[in-house]
Amino acid sequence: MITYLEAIREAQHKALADDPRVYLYGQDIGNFGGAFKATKGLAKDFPGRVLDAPLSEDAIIGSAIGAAIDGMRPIVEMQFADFSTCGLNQIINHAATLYWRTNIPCPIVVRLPSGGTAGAGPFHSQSMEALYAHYPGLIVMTPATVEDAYSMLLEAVAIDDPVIFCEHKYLYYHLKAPALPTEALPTGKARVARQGRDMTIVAYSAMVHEALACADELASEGWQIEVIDLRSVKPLDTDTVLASVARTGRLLVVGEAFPWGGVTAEVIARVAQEGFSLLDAPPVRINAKDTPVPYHPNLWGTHRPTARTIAAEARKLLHL
Amino acid sequence: MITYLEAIREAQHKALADDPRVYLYGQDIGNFGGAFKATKGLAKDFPGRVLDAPLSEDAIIGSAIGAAIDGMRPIVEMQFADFSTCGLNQIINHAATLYWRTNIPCPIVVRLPSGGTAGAGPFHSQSMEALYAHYPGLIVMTPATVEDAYSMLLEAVAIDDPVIFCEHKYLYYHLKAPALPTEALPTGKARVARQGRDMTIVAYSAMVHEALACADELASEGWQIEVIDLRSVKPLDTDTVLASVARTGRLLVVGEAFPWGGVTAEVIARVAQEGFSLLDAPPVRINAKDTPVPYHPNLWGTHRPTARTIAAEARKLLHL
Amino acid sequence: MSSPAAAPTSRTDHIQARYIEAYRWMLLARITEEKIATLYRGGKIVGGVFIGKGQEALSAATGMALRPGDVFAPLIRDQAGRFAFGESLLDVFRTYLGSRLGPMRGRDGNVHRGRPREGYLAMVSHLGAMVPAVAGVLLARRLRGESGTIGATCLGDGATSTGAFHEGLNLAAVEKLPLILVVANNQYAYSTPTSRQFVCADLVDRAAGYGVEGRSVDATDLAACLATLQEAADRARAGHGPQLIIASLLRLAGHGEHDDAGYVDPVLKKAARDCLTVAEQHIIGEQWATAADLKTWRMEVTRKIEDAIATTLREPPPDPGDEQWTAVSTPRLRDGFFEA
Amino acid sequence: MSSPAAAPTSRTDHIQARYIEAYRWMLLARITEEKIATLYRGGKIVGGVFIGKGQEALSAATGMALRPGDVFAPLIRDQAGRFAFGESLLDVFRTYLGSRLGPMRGRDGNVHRGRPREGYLAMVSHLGAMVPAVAGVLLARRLRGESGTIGATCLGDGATSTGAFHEGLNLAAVEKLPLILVVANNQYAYSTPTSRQFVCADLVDRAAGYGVEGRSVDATDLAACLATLQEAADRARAGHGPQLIIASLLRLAGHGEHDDAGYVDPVLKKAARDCLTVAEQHIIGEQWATAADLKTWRMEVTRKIEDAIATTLREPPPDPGDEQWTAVSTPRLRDGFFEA
Ligand SMILES: Cc1ncc(C[n+]2csc(CCOP(=O)(O)OP(=O)(O)O)c2C)c(N)n1
Ligand SMILES: Cc1ncc(C[n+]2csc(CCOP(=O)(O)OP(=O)(O)O)c2C)c(N)n1
Ligand SMILES: [Mg+2]
Ligand SMILES: [Mg+2]
Repeated sequence: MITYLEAIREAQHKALADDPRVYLYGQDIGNFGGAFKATKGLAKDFPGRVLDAPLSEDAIIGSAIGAAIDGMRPIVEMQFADFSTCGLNQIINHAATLYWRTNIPCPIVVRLPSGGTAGAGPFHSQSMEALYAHYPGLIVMTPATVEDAYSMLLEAVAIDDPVIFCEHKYLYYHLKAPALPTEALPTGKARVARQGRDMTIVAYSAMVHEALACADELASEGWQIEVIDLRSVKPLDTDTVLASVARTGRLLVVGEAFPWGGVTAEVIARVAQEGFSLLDAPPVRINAKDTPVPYHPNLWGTHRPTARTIAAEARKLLHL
Repeated sequence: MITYLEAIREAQHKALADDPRVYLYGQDIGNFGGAFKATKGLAKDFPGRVLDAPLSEDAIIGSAIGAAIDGMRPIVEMQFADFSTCGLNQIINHAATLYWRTNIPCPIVVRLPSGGTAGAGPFHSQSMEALYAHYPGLIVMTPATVEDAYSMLLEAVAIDDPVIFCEHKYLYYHLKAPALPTEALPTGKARVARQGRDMTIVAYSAMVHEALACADELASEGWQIEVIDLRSVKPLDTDTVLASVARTGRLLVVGEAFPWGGVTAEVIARVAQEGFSLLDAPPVRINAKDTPVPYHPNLWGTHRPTARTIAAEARKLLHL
Repeated sequence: MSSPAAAPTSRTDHIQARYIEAYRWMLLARITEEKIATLYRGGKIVGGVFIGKGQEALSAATGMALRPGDVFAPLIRDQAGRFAFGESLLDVFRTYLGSRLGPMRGRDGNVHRGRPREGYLAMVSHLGAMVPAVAGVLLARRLRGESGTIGATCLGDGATSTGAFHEGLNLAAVEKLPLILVVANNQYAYSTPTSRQFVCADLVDRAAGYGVEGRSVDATDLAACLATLQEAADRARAGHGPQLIIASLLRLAGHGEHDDAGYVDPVLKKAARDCLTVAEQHIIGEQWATAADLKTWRMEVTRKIEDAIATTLREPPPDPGDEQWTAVSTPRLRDGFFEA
Repeated sequence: MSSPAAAPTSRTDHIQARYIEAYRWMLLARITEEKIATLYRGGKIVGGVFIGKGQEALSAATGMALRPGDVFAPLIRDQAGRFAFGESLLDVFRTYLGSRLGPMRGRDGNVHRGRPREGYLAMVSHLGAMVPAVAGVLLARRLRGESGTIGATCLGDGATSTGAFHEGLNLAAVEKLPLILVVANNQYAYSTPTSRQFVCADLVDRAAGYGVEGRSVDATDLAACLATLQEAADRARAGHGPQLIIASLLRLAGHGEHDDAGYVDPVLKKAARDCLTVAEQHIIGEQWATAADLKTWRMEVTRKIEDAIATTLREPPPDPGDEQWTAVSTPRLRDGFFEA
């Protein structure tokens, strides 16, 4: 069995092995193998290509942009997604604008260990996909499965545009698959994670698993819930969502990020505008609460959406 | 006649005069009076309370937070909204979380000269309201009128929470009013800027004026368009929007920011969820295009929504 | 704030009293953190535990250089300084154990605690961020015409690489604020050795570049720490502007309790001194106390800690049901998210 | 890239040839920017105009210290260096006038231009941001085992206060990259005097804090600039790591052409030297050329500039209709926003 985290390491191993333009840069990612061990062993296998960076997020990203301009394919690790705020200027104003301004693409990958885990608190739990997806020029990936963690990271390296790779810390060890995939859906295509005809739940990253658990629970009550895994939130595969809503007539969108704006609002805005007539009931969204992510597990468990809270909303929606 | 820009200066003058806790901090805001002259004369009128800052957005905001903790009411000017990315970490991770974490509020005001003007290009034109509104703990104001520029800035200073004050550079000199207001709607309440019964256009900041111009144009074709000025995007006055949609059955939402996520998505998501049955047609949104803001006026004029492009969409929607 | 000591009768007495006081803060911190580590290993603490083992002398000296009314923004390895500045044992355990009665009410945890209204700022994780914040408090006082108070904040060698450190220290220098910036060069930032962090001959060489006063100190030598920090505090209070202190030591623990610090250079490890042991030897050598006294102090401290833990463990955890789920302090400005 | 000069027969000849070459880049820049300012006043340029008047010697010397294959990230006052590094007049005017045939195709304007694939990076406005970017290019070359090339970027006194400057220079120092960081201390950041920007005795004192080599130069003295920049380039190329150059001058224009610079201290103004005048006096004094020669050069340059302007003014502006409205280079990854 291979975990989500191991898949990320394996993808980086393969990228380093296959492409001499790839190098890894980030805090403690060298011999130490990274705060989460996502680069374990890579410094040894690829001497001189896995570099420990100073505690300088802005310079880390900025240097990766320069290297990309000079033909490299850097993969940058932020120790936690939350710290990317210190490198955000380079991401949104430099990397994201480069191709549009100069016609030169900026193939960097920024790995963001994202999302909440028990006890991690306000500064080690954030989901930043909405921030980055808002900005023109960035690709924002949010893999929910071991297979996607692997294949999408490889694709991220191959893509000429800057990719924000939101990997979910909660899935690192929890999620396991029998083997690495040999083929994959391309980025930009959502996946029907479970088929159903009574309602569509759209989710991404860790929330896909809450949605699937909710669907299980509702199945025992006789409901067939379709679950869509967006896989990437920019580009966002509106067509697959619309096709599902066309089948089910009901839409629930779940995200772990803060409620104002973000992925859930974007999905609902698209479906409301493009698929209004497909909806038999108001679209519903569930997000985290509108506070920083709490430290204590009691609070954290309530702050984020869970299978239970999703199911409660889903039942209401099914009865509308 | 008083301009939008003068109203901002007058509000700061009044805040300094009325409250000894207020001081101003930012680049070139002292004797020079600021890049846009929003603090002209204030250093002279309030010696020692209008301070030129070094070229350090992170430290500017960070120091304002410290001062606010110690009982002051700093008003910070970012030279352009775009440069607030360099102080964003302090805004979203420190100012925004302080009250929730420690029970101590953080009464800072960050003034963001926002939005596009001809020839300003990708780094002096951004609208950043969506970025900040996403984060719990911030109030995000987007005044569209001279009166609101004045009264909302005064309210921003009075509010105990951190306020992101998005003032629009395009309105600075263009917009004039006969006098400063003596009373005002409180922040959190949207304003019906024009009454109508055929369609609701929701807008904020400079786009209110494009929406009003569009409404004029459509009036000559016999349509009565209602225009809602959100005034603040967080909190967002869903009730006023819903009440309007209840009257008109049709919703068009206009924003100057990038299309993915943001205010227009948030408004549509709320109306779709809470007011689904009020809609007689799909809600429609119009945003800037999904590229950086272009430099050349030819491109810029097409990149942002205008009365003309809004009217084109509105006509389609009216005929649905 | 330093606990009140009897008025010293002579300079030597004063030095002795300060040393002993500092030692007791160090001891309290060391045992507190040992207990926290034990609780962590026992699964009683969710989230990370980061301790200041080896850094207590520097930290205690920092806390003791401050007076009531001063400002302190400690960092992750500053338990001793937090105590010296006045933090209660209950605040510590209530935060680590997530009691709803603690200052952070379970909303934030471990080292992210403070009482900002009492001049004790609550750090955010983003390293360097507290530097301009303390400067801002001091600026506020200058603007109000208040003088006499100073501020201190702490950083590691790694954090000197942040833009926030640079901007914050420079701003404080421009405003000539009474800020003490204590850099604990403990040789590693997590696993990263200083050679990957900076290549200046000595971090204290940075002082000149900001136009601030800089001094170096051996952080394993409590007497040196006390003298250096006191001098820095006096200079700051006297209007000489920011004081940059570069203190050297080796971190004697993992980055956090999850980390076995296997990457630490054995040569450094071998040469390392533990400031607490050094202080004990000094106290005994100077005959300021006997080995038996030290044992008694340790027992006293341990009992107090155990009491605080016992109290805290009986306290209720936060209840999501009566939590106010809002980050905005102004009720009328809370955004109306419909219930999910 | 420096224009090829005839092989010098002696060291003096070489110095003379370099000086004259630099002067001609300076002259080209000065007159180009005068024309741009005129176009601006005539309403032909939308957006800001920021010129390098007084800074041409430093900038030309920077551009000339670089060779083909090197990297250059100029800033707002670097027209002379841009020319010396190889920028064409057409690129300049096409950008300022928004021709669709220019390197920025009307998408970005004025000083925000470059040809990144040719080692000529296109600055973003956020000051300091180009420092780590140039470092990254140099790191890339190191990783590929390429040596011999160096990089340079420029900043003002104000930009030294950014976190990006600090992080970028420190990173370059840690990696010992061949980066030349030219700081033009022109006494003001927009209206802000250096006294509100830093309080170190001399900005060159920062070098020690990063462990890099630092040198100061009078930016109004072309010979000194050429020597200093050449030496820095040689040191960087020889593997001595980053070179911090602090150059002093007074900005002889407003921050931008909209700014009358009324805030500039009259004492500074009075003492200020114009590097172009100084260079002309030097050339005539050394009898390297006559006043008549200088006049001829000026006429030649002016004609070239006028030709470039005339050409550009005939070129089409960008057409929103055939603009590709996407910031993503990979067609299949363009997000499907329905047409508005
Ligand atoms: C801006 C930022 N980036 C990354 C981190 C993650 N992080 C937490 S502690 C740490 C190492 C800090 O090292 P140092 O400053 O030397 O302090 P020490 O732990 O040695 O006391 C890192 C990288 C952070 N907290 N903030
Ligand atoms: C991060 C950032 N903040 C603010 C600005 C706005 N700004 C543009 S130029 C300038 C002054 C720059 O001064 P200096 O670095 O001394 O360069 P000079 O203009 O004197 O050449 C400022 C504040 C900016 N470009 N970037
Ligand atoms: Mg350290
Ligand atoms: Mg300057």
